[in-house]
Amino acid sequence: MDIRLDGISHSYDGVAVMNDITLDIPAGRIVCIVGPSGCGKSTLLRFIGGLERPGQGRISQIGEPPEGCLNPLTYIFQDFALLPWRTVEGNISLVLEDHGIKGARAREIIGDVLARTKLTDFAKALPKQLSGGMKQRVAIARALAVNPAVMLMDEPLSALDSQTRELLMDDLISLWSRQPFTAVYVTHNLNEAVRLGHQIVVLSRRPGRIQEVVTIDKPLDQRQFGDPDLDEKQKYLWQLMRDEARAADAELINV
Amino acid sequence: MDIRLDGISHSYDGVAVMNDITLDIPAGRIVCIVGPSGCGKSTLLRFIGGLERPGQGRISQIGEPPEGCLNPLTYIFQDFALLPWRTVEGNISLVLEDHGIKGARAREIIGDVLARTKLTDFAKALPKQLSGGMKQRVAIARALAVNPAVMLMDEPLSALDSQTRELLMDDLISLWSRQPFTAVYVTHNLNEAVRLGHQIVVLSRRPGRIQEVVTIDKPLDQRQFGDPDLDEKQKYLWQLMRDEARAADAELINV
Amino acid sequence: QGTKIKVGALRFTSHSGSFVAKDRGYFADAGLDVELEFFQAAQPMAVAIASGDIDYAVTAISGGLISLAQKGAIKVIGGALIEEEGIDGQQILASDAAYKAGITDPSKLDGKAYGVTQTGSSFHYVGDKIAQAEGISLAFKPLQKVGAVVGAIKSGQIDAWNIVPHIAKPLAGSGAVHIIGAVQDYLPDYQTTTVFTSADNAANQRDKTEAFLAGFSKGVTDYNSTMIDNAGGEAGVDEMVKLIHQYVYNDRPFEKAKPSIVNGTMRINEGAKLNLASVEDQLAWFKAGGYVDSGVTIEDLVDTSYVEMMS
Amino acid sequence: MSDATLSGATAPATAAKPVAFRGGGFAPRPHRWVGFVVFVVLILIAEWGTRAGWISALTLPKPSDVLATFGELYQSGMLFKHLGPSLARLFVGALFGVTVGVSVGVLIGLFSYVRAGAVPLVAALFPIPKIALLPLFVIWFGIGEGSKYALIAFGTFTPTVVATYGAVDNVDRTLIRMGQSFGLSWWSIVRKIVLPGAMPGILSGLRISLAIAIILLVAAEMLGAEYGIGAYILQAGSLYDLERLFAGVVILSVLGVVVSALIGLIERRVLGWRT
Amino acid sequence: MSDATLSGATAPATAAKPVAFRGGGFAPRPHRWVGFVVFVVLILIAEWGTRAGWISALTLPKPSDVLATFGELYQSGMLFKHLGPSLARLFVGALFGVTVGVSVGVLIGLFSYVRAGAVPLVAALFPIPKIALLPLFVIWFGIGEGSKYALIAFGTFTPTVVATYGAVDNVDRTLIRMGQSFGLSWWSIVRKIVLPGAMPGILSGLRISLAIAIILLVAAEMLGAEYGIGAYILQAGSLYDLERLFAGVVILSVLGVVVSALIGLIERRVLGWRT
Ligand SMILES: Nc1ncnc2c1ncn2[C@@H]1O[C@H](COP(=O)(O)OP(=O)(O)OP(=O)(O)O)[C@@H](O)[C@H]1O
Ligand SMILES: Nc1ncnc2c1ncn2[C@@H]1O[C@H](COP(=O)(O)OP(=O)(O)OP(=O)(O)O)[C@@H](O)[C@H]1O
Ligand SMILES: [Mg+2]
Ligand SMILES: [Mg+2]
Repeated sequence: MDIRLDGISHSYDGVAVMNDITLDIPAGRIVCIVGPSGCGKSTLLRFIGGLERPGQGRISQIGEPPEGCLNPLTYIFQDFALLPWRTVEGNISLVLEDHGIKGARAREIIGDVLARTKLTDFAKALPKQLSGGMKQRVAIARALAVNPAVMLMDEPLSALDSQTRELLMDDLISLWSRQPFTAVYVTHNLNEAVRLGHQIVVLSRRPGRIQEVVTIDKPLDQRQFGDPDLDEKQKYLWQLMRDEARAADAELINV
Repeated sequence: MDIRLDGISHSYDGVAVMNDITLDIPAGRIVCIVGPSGCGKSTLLRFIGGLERPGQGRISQIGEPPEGCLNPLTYIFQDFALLPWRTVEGNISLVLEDHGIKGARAREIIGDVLARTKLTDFAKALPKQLSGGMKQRVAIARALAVNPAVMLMDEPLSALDSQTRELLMDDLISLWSRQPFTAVYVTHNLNEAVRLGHQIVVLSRRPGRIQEVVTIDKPLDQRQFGDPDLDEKQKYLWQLMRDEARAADAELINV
Repeated sequence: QGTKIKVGALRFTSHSGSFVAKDRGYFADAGLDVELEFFQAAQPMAVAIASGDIDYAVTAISGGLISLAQKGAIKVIGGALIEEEGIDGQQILASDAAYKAGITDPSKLDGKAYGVTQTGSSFHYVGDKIAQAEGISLAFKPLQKVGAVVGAIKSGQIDAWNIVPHIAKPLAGSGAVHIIGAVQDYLPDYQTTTVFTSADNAANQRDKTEAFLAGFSKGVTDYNSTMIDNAGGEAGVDEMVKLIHQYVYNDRPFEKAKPSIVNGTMRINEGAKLNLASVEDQLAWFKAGGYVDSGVTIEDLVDTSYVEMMS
Repeated sequence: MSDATLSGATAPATAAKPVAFRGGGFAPRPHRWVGFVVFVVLILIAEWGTRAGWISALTLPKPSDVLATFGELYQSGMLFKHLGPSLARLFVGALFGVTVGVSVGVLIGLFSYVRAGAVPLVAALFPIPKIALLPLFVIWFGIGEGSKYALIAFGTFTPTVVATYGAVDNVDRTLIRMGQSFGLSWWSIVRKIVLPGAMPGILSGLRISLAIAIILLVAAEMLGAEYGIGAYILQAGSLYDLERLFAGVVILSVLGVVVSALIGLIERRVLGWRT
Repeated sequence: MSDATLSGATAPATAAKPVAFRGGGFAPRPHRWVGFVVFVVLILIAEWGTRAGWISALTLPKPSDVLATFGELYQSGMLFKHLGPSLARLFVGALFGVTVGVSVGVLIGLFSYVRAGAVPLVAALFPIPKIALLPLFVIWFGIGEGSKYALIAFGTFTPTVVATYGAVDNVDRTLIRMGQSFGLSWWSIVRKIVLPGAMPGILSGLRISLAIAIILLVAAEMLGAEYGIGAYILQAGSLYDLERLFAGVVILSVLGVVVSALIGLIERRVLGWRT
C-alpha cells in the first residue's frame, strides 16, 4: 500500500504551518522527514494518519493493505504512549481487543511480537519498571501486533539517551531486514535519517515546504556506524539545514 | 585550579553505585564522563560539586580559583534549571545578588555574558518564550557570570533535539577556544564526548568503576563534524560500552 | 387498629401532654395509633408539619410558624403551656457578672445584651415586651441555639435571658447565673406554646384532629392534676415523673432526672384551651417588627373551631 | 511532477482512496453562551412552575419575587448594611487564617520535625465540623466579632496548610539544587526559589480556602450577629421567608463566583510566567 | 598511580583543600514518633491545666473526663447506636453524591456543551452553605433519612464534580490520540483510557469530598435525628456538656483520619502503576 500526499497546505489560527506538500510514500521503504523545529513535521504525520484534516490538499492510500492488517496506518510516538496501568502484555492486547481478537489468538500474536522485539521476559512488567528504551520496544511490539501497512513514527528515538538510541536503531534495522515495512519517520536527528531512510525529505522553516528530497541507495543492513558515505550525506544535509535550524531555535515563542 | 578524586565509593541504601574512583581533572581541560544508565555519573558530579558527600574517599581542589571567581564549582544542568518567573537577566542576576553584586556592576557582567552567548536581544524574555537551545544558552551565560574555576555539566545537551545540540556544541567549542575553561562533562552521547573531551572517562555498569580513560589530543577547534579520527575513537568507545549499555537498558526498575 | 398519625415532640416536660396520652392509651381510646417523632429544635418541627412529615405538634409561636401559616401550610388549633400566677413559669436570668454589677432587677437592664435564639423568635418577643414594660432598650443577640445562649450567659457575654424553669433553676443553682424576675410579671397569661397541625388536617380531617385533641386533653388533665394540683400525692408525682422520664432526661438515672422534671412543671391548658388575646398580641408584635408579612391575619394563623377560647 | 501525481490519482490502476479521518474530540471547546442559557432556562422554568402552581410556594419562591426582594434590599440600603460586616468578617478571618496557614505550611514544607509534629495534628483538625464547636467558640472568643473571625480563620487555616505544604513539596528540586550549587544562602533559596515556586499551589489552595470561608460565613454569623448576609439568611430561614432566603443564598453564590474570578485575575497577573 | 595521587595530596606544593559541602536539606524525612509525642504532650498539658485550674472548666474539659465519657459511651452500647446511623448516612449520602458527581464530572470532561452548561452551575452551587438550606431540605426531602442523605449527597456532589472533570482534563492527550490511531472506538477510549487515567484525580477528589461529608454529618443531623454522632454533638453542645462535645468531636476526627487512611489504602492498591 502506497500513500500519496497531494498539495497539502495548512494553517492554525491564520498562521501558515505548511505549504503545498506533495509526496509519494512507496510501499516497503522508509521515508524520513527532517526539518527545523516547528516546521510542521508532526502535523504532517497527523494528517497522514487521519488524526487531523489538512486545510487544503488530499491524502490517499493507493492499493489495499496487506492480508491480516488490523490497522493500516499505525503510529509510534516519541513518548511511547503506553498505558501505565497495563502490563506490557496488556498494552498490546489493548489494540487487539477492539478488533475482537482475544484468548488464544491474542496470546499467539502477543507472544510473536514480544519475541521479535526480545521482550518475552518482560510480558508481565508494568511500564514504570522499564527503561525508556524498553518502553519504546513495547510500543514497537504493539505496532507490529496490528500488522500495519504503514508505520508512522514521530521522533521515536528522541526521548532516549544516545546509547539506547544506537541500540534501537540496530533493532529497527534488523526488524526491517527480516520483513521490510513501509514507514514515515520524522526526526531531528540527521544521523538517524541517514541510517534508516531510503528517502530523506528536507523541509524548510515554517511554513514548511519541501526543500529537497535526498535518496540513499545503500541497503539498510549495510549501513554502518561511521560509514563515510553516510557521513557525507549527513554533512550535506546539515549544511542544507544549519542556518534554518539556528533561526528556528532563536525564535521567541508567543505563549 | 585542579580537582582530584581519591578512591570515591558510595552506596545508596546498601546498593553500591560506585566503586573506588580515582581521577584528576586538570585545569583548562574538558573531562568527559561516559557510561551506561545508572552507573553513577550524576552522583559523581554531585560529589565533585559538594552537593552530596561520598560514602568513602576524598575530593579536593588543588590551587586557588582564579581572580574574581564567585563560585568555583558551577553546574550546568540537563533541564536548564532556570527560574521560570525571572527573565533571562533576572536569572543571571540571581546568582550575582547573593555575592553582593548589584546595580551597574551586575549590569556590566550580565551584558558581557549575554553578548558572549549571543543572547543580548533576549535579556527581557521569560524562559517560557525560549526554545530549549536558548534556555541552555541562558544557563551557560549564568554559569559564565560567576566566572567559575570548573564547570560541572550533567548531560547539558541531552534535553535538546539533535540539530540544536549541534549548534550548541559549536557554541561551547567557540567559547572554550576564546577562553579555555575547566569542565567535567557527563554525557551518554559518544559523539559529544569525542567532539568536546580532552579526556574521556569510561565507567562500567553499576557499581561504576573506571573502565578506561581515552585521551584525544586533537585541538577542539580542529575537530569537525564527520572527522574520521573522531569517528574512529567513537567507534572504539561504542564497542567498549555496547554490551553494558544493552544490559543496563534491559534492567527492570524496582520502584 | 386506629388511624396512624405522627406527633412531633421535643424532649421537654412541656410536651408531657402527648407523652401521658400516648403512654396511658388515651390516644388509642380516641382511635389513633400515635407515633412520636422527636426533634432537637422547635423550628424544624413547624417545617415538618408543613411538609407533611408529621401531623400534630406543640411549639411556641415564632415568625416561621406565622410565615408557614400565611403560606397556607399550617394552623394553630389549640393552646398548651401557659403562664399562670402562682406557678413557676419562665424565669428572667442575669449573668453572674451582670448581677454582681448591680443588675438585680429587669428594670436595670437598659442597654444590656439580651440573648435570643433568633430575631423574631419567642425569646425576642418576651424580651421586647419586658423592655417595653420597663421603658428600657435591650440589645438583642441572636445565638441560634439554646446551648449557645447558655454558654454566652454563663460566661457573661450576654447579660440577660429568659427561659423555662427546668433550665433556669439548675443554672441558677450552680451560681453561674441569677434569677432576677419572672416572665409572668410582664406577660400574665402568656400563651407560651400552642398546638398546631397542617392546614389540610385542620380543614379536611376534622375527625382525626378532634380525636387527637381529645386524647391530648386527657393527657393534659392527668398531668395538671398530678403535678400541679397534687391530686395523687407524692406517689402520684413519682409515677408521673417515671412516665415522663421515659421520654425526658432518659439518659440520666431517675434520681437525677426527677428534680429537673419536677422543676419544669408548668400549667398546660385544660382542654387545650387557647388564650386568643395573647396570640393576637404576639401576632401584632411580629407584624410590627416586620418579621412577618403585614397582611397576615389571625384567621390565617388560628382555627378557632376546635377548642374553647379563653377570655 | 505534480502533473504526474495528479494523473496517477485520477487514473487508478490500483484504487486510490482518501485516508479516513479518525481524530478529533476529547478537546473541550468553550461555548460561553450555553452557561448563560442554562441559567435563564432554569429560572424561567421556576418562574413558570411557581406561577402555574405546579411548584408549591413551600418548595420554591417565585424568582421574580426573589428579584423584588433583592431590589428592596438594595433600595432600603440594607444590602450594604448586611454586606459590609460580612465582607469585613470574611476579610479579617480569611486574612488571619490564610496568613497563619501559609506560614505553618511553609514551615512544614521546610522542616522535617515541624512536618512530623504538625501534619497529624492538621489531619485530625480537618474533619472537625466548625458548627460543632460554636458553643466553645463563644466561650473562647466571645460573641462579638472575635468569634466570627476565629471561626472563619480556623476554617480557612487547615485547607491552606495542606495546600501550602503540598506546594512547597512540589517545588522543583533541581531549582533548589541549582540555588545551592551557586552558593545561595538558605534564606535566599527560600525567598527566591521556594516561595515563588510554591505560589501556584498556594493560590489554588486559596481558591478552596476562600470558598470555605464564604460557606462558613453563615455558621459564623450564628453567633450573635445582627447584620451580615449569614445572619440575614438564618433569620429568613427561621421565619421561613423563602424569598429572602434565596436572595441571601444568591448573594453568597455571587460572592463566591466573584472571589474565584478575583483569584483568577491574580493568578494571571502573578503567575504569567507559567506556560 | 594512586600512590602518586596520595603523595601529591600529602605534599602540597599547591594547597589541596577538600571541596566544601553545600547540599542537603529541603528533603523532608519522616519522623513518625514526633506526631505521636505532640498529641500526648498537648493532652498532658490540657490535663494538667484543667486539674491545676489555670484552664477553667468552661474553656476545656479534662481529657481524662473525655476519655471516661467515651468509655461510658462504649460500655452503654450507645457508641454504636450513634455510630451506626451516622455511618449509614455517610455511606448512602456520599455514595449517591460521589456517583452522581463522578458521572456529571466525566460528562463535563467529555462533552463541550455539557461543560459549558454545567460548569457555571456547579461554580454557583459551590459557595452555597448547606446549613442555609436546611429548612428547604426538610420540605423537599422530609425529616426522615431522605433529607440527611440529600444534604450529604449535595455537599459531596460539587467537589466531586470539580475534581472529576479536572482529572479527565488532565488525562494525557497522547494516550487518547494513541487510542484513536489504533482505531479504538469512542467507548473503548473512554472506558480503557480516559476513566483509568482519571482515577488518581478522582480518588484525591474523593479524599476532600469525604472529609466534607463528615463535616456535613453534624448539619445533616440537625434535621430531626435522634441518634447519630452529629446529633450527639449537637445535644452535648446545647446542654453545654463539654466532655460529651469533645468525645463526639474526637470520634468525628478519628473517623476522618480513618477514611483518609482507607483512601490511601485504595490508592496504593488501585494506583500501584503510578511512578
Ligand atoms: N493544535 C495546534 N494548534 C495551533 N497551533 C499548532 C497546533 N499544532 C501545532 N501547531 C503549530 O504548528 C507549527 C508546527 O507544529 P509541529 O508540531 O507540526 O512542528 P514540528 O515540526 O513537529 O516541530 P518539532 O520539531 O518541534 O516537533 C508550530 O508552530 C506549532 O506551534
Ligand atoms: N538520592 C538517591 N537515593 C537513592 N538512590 C539513588 C539516589 N540518586 C541516585 N540513586 C541511584 O544511584 C544509581 C546511580 O544514579 P545516577 O543518577 O548517578 O546515574 P547516572 O549515571 O547519572 O544515570 P543516567 O545516565 O540515567 O543519568 C542509580 O541506580 C540511582 O537509582
Ligand atoms: Mg514534532
Ligand atoms: Mg544522570
